[in-house]
Amino acid sequence: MVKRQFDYEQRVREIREKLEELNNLSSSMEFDLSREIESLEEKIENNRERRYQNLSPWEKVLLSRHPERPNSNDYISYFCEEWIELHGDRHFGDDTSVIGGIGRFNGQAVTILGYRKGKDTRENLQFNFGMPHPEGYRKIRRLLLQAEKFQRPVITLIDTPGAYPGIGAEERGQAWAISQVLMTLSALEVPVIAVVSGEGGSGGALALAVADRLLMHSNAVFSVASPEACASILWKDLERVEDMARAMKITASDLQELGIVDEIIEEPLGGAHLNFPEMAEKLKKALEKHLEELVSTNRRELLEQRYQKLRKIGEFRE
Amino acid sequence: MVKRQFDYEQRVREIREKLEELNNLSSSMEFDLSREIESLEEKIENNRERRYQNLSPWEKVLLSRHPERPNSNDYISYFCEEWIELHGDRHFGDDTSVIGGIGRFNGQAVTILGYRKGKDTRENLQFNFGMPHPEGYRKIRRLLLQAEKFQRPVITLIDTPGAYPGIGAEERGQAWAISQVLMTLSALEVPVIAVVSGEGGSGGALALAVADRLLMHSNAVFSVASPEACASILWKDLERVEDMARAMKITASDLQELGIVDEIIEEPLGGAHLNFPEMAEKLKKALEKHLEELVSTNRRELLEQRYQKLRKIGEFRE
Amino acid sequence: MIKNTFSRKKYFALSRKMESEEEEKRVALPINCPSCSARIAAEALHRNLMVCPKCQHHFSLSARERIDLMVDNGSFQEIDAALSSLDLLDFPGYQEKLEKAWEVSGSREAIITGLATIGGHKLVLGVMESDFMMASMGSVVGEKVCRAVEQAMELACPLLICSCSGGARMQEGMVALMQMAKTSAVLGKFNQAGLLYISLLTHPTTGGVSASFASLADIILAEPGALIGFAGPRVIKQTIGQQLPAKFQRSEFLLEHGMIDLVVERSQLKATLSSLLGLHCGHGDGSYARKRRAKEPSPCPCDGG
Amino acid sequence: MIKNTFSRKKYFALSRKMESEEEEKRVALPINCPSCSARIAAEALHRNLMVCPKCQHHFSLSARERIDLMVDNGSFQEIDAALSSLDLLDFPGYQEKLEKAWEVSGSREAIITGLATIGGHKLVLGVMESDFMMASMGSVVGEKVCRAVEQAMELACPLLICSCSGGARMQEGMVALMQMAKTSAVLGKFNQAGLLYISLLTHPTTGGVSASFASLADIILAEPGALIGFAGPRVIKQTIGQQLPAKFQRSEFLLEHGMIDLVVERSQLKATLSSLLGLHCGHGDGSYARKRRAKEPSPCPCDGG
Ligand SMILES: [Zn+2]
Ligand SMILES: [Zn+2]
Repeated sequence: MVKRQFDYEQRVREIREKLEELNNLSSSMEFDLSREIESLEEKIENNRERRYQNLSPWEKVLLSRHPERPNSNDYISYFCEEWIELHGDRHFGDDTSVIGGIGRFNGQAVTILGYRKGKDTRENLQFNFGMPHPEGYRKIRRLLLQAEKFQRPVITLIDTPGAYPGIGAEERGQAWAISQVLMTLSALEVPVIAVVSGEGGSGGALALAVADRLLMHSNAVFSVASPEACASILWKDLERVEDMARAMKITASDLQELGIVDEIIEEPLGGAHLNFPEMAEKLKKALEKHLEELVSTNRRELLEQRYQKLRKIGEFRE
Repeated sequence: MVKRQFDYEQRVREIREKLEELNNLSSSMEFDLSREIESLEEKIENNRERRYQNLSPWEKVLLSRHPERPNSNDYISYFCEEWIELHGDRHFGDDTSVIGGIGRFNGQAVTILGYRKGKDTRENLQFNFGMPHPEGYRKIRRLLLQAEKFQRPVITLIDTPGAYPGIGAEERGQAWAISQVLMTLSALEVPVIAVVSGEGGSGGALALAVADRLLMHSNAVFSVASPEACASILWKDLERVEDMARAMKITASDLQELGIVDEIIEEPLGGAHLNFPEMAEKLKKALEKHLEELVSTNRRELLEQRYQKLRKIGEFRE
Repeated sequence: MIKNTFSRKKYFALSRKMESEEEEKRVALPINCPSCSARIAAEALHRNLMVCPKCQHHFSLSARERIDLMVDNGSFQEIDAALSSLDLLDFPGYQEKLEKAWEVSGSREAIITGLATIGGHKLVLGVMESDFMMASMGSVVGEKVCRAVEQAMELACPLLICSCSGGARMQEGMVALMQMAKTSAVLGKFNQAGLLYISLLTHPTTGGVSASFASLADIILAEPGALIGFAGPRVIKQTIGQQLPAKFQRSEFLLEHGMIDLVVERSQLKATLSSLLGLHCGHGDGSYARKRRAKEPSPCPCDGG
Repeated sequence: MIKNTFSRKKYFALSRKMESEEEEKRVALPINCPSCSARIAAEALHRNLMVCPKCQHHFSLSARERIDLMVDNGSFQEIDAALSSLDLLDFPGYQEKLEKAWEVSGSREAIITGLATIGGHKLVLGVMESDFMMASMGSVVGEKVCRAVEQAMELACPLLICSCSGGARMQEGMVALMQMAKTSAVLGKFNQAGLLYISLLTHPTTGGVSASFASLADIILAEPGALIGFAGPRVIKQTIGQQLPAKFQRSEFLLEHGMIDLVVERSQLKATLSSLLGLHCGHGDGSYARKRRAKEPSPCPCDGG
């Protein structure tokens, strides 16, 4: 049976509860088990560390989709002393699965754009599970061009299952909207830093990943299509999704090796959601460092480097 | 009673039919009435000429809305040896009340954009009575930017009651779409010639009238709002629409005096629809002349002239 | 053109002292909220920035009231105050209407423009005056908007226009309509110059103003519940022969349909503007915009003042 | 990724002589139209450019067939023919699939690129090969598209790409997905250079190809009835749990929704392309484009050849 959710922490919690009960019982009966319990605690912690160092790609998929995983709203609130969300594509609608606006990051005005997942059913419905319609991509493009006009660096946050596959989305040109963002970002005349903070699903996620630097959380994934889709299309066997997740090379370390990801942001033990302040602070430091580098690069050089970075991707025989 | 359609020609036709009947009767009865009839014919023709030289503004409104009046399709077919219509706004839909494409005009590639009215009920429904939705204005803007990219001069044909006042049109940002066209045209880096060939109704018509040269058919009208709307809003009296049409200064000669129209294209006796080839040929000659002038103007000067022309419009006390 | 949407009583300037006993008495009369029918003491309404404390209905403000509400105290310097309309078409009754508007509104035209600071940030400001012929746009409104834009370009500072308008002024015919093109052209230059333009849409903004300078901004704000659109709701209802959806053409509806950036309550307006201006003026250390400016000198206008 | 939409028999090159008896025999067999079920003699179908004479169903063409159909006789010169895929992720089964595709399609990859003339107009051409792994985009497709764009920039001539694709090639993982960004970037440069790019969408064009180079053209044409979209219809049906509208995601539907310029029947394709190229090459006397070129010399590529 393939695991469909990441329940390791749940089981750790259960064991700890049992230990607690044991401890209570033993103290009421005047045994002293504290040394044994301490040693057990240590074992558990060691096991946890080993466990998280050896997560399988599929487990990372599950972790990246964890319902408690910090979302774009969380990071933006942590990063920005000042933040004004801006809305709308000026054509059709305001897509709530995309958040965009201007913030003050470390004293500097930046444009931040991100896909936005919810954390409970209500939020998930409100944000359409983080799956944009064309108007989301058009809001992105509008705010990118505005960032360029006002010479604001851009930070993007990527965490989406992908673009929404629906009738309206196709009617209103999902493919057209995504391609325009790709082209706009490839030549945008300000620094762009992209962060894959959770699930990077397919072309719909890629739209925000064309950047001078691509950072990635250590448990995040980024894939050409979901492992489920690939397993059922290529192997006609959804049960082999774990193998597929491995074969597709979708983890941060795989993608760093492939030259796609520039830096991995190490998550706290157990994942980003177990210690959000630590996670956010690490990411903030990394963003500061890259921003400083990019801001001091001259514009022509910046664009040429981004272009060459994109132009070189791919391997073939000639 | 205010006249609601231009029926003068109808009445001339009826008189001529009577004359014809008279002629037939008299010849069968062997009277010779040919001299009298000839003289009557002459009188009719003289009356027609006087009549058309003295059309009231409201009669011109009616003439400009004549169901047989040549539409953009007619002019484009007459002008272009080669023509490819292009469709769509790349966002939402293809608005059939706007025609746009690339044609070869006098050997030269040009972009032509026009509002499009139908000539019968079926066509009127098909083209939404020449009243664009936002997607029409967005198609216009797309094709304008394309004309600029490929350095093609632009010719526009204006004949519309105005932008469509409907729910969808407002939902999708009619005001936004029109304002974008105004701004784009004001700085478009190619020559632009606009022609008011029929009804120029309000801001929805204005979108195609921002140009280096504004030509206008002698019986066309161009107004801030329809005389009907103005009469009922300002005077609460729809019956005074004839006076309103006069007060509003909406005819080609009024607008030439106000410095808004650059050249009047004289229509054949009875209106453009009574002799389309003559009308089209006259317009073509005028377009050729202006195009030649504008094409040989250097680009900076062209833009500066257009800007100053717009910037100066208005009269006030300081 | 929208009719009757402007029908409101005149209240009083928010920061000016009452000058006569008569005015004091008028102020004292309670006011009925047109939205929830609550009777509100004038003082309470005043303290609440002319927003109904019960239902948050935003009462219309005169241009002067709005300026007082938004800008730093005493910072407003009017420009082009003398510009005034002519009856250029010899249009029946226009001269009389103008004279009445001068009297009723206390303004020379349907827009007031000038320089001011908001939260310390220098800017050029235009505020439309609903009491002046339903803030319709004729030659003077077009010209004053253009001059305000040019002034902002000269000072290299942001531009803020608060719109409300029934559309182009019919009594000036096509010359009024062409102000749409004229203001759009000058805003095209402003945009090219890389400067910030914020548009605030207030109740109601329709017709030629909505389809020209009011919607050509980098950032578009709207007051809650404002009617905003190209065609007026009555015309639409007549044309399509059916009821309009609830909240149709209101600020919140437009936000949902992607046309505006934010709906801002009046109590938050100054703070929001101040924050937006600050985020665009590059005072922060390490700002990319500032870095670039250091190399290509073009100092931030707020540095001096 | 779209499955099974590519299932078609191989027909024959439109302008090449049949080389063996076996091929002659195969050609002679009548073919069932998948749309109207009519039995059509292979010869008749061939004469009709692989379009069903009864219902106008456009049969898929191989890349070579399409090139023969569109370009001036004998004008095609292939470039980058040797570029060939690597199993860069060590992905189970990919090497075997590639080997099979080489055999089945007779091509080294899912796109053929080269120089040609159409109606005398020089251009760079890319045609995707549906028989090669459902014309999915991996490193080689991305690279060949980029090189074709660069070639067209070097020659300052127009670019035409005929797309059909199931999307990014899963077996190359993220490297395949990134080809969307790579091709979009190089087309950004092409657009900046002011050159003409025409995209022809054929059945089916979906996924990563539709959301990158295929929709970034100045002019977008489509063959009748072609399935075009980002998400595949099966995925959409699964997600929303309801039937899809008739003609959903077909060329005619997209035309109505404003996404493409024209639906062009195969019989009109060459004439339409030729006309579009002519209207963009500025050969006519008095052309504004030509006038400008005379001052800023950058001769029309067709002048020489
Ligand atoms: Zn109230
Ligand atoms: Zn058939």
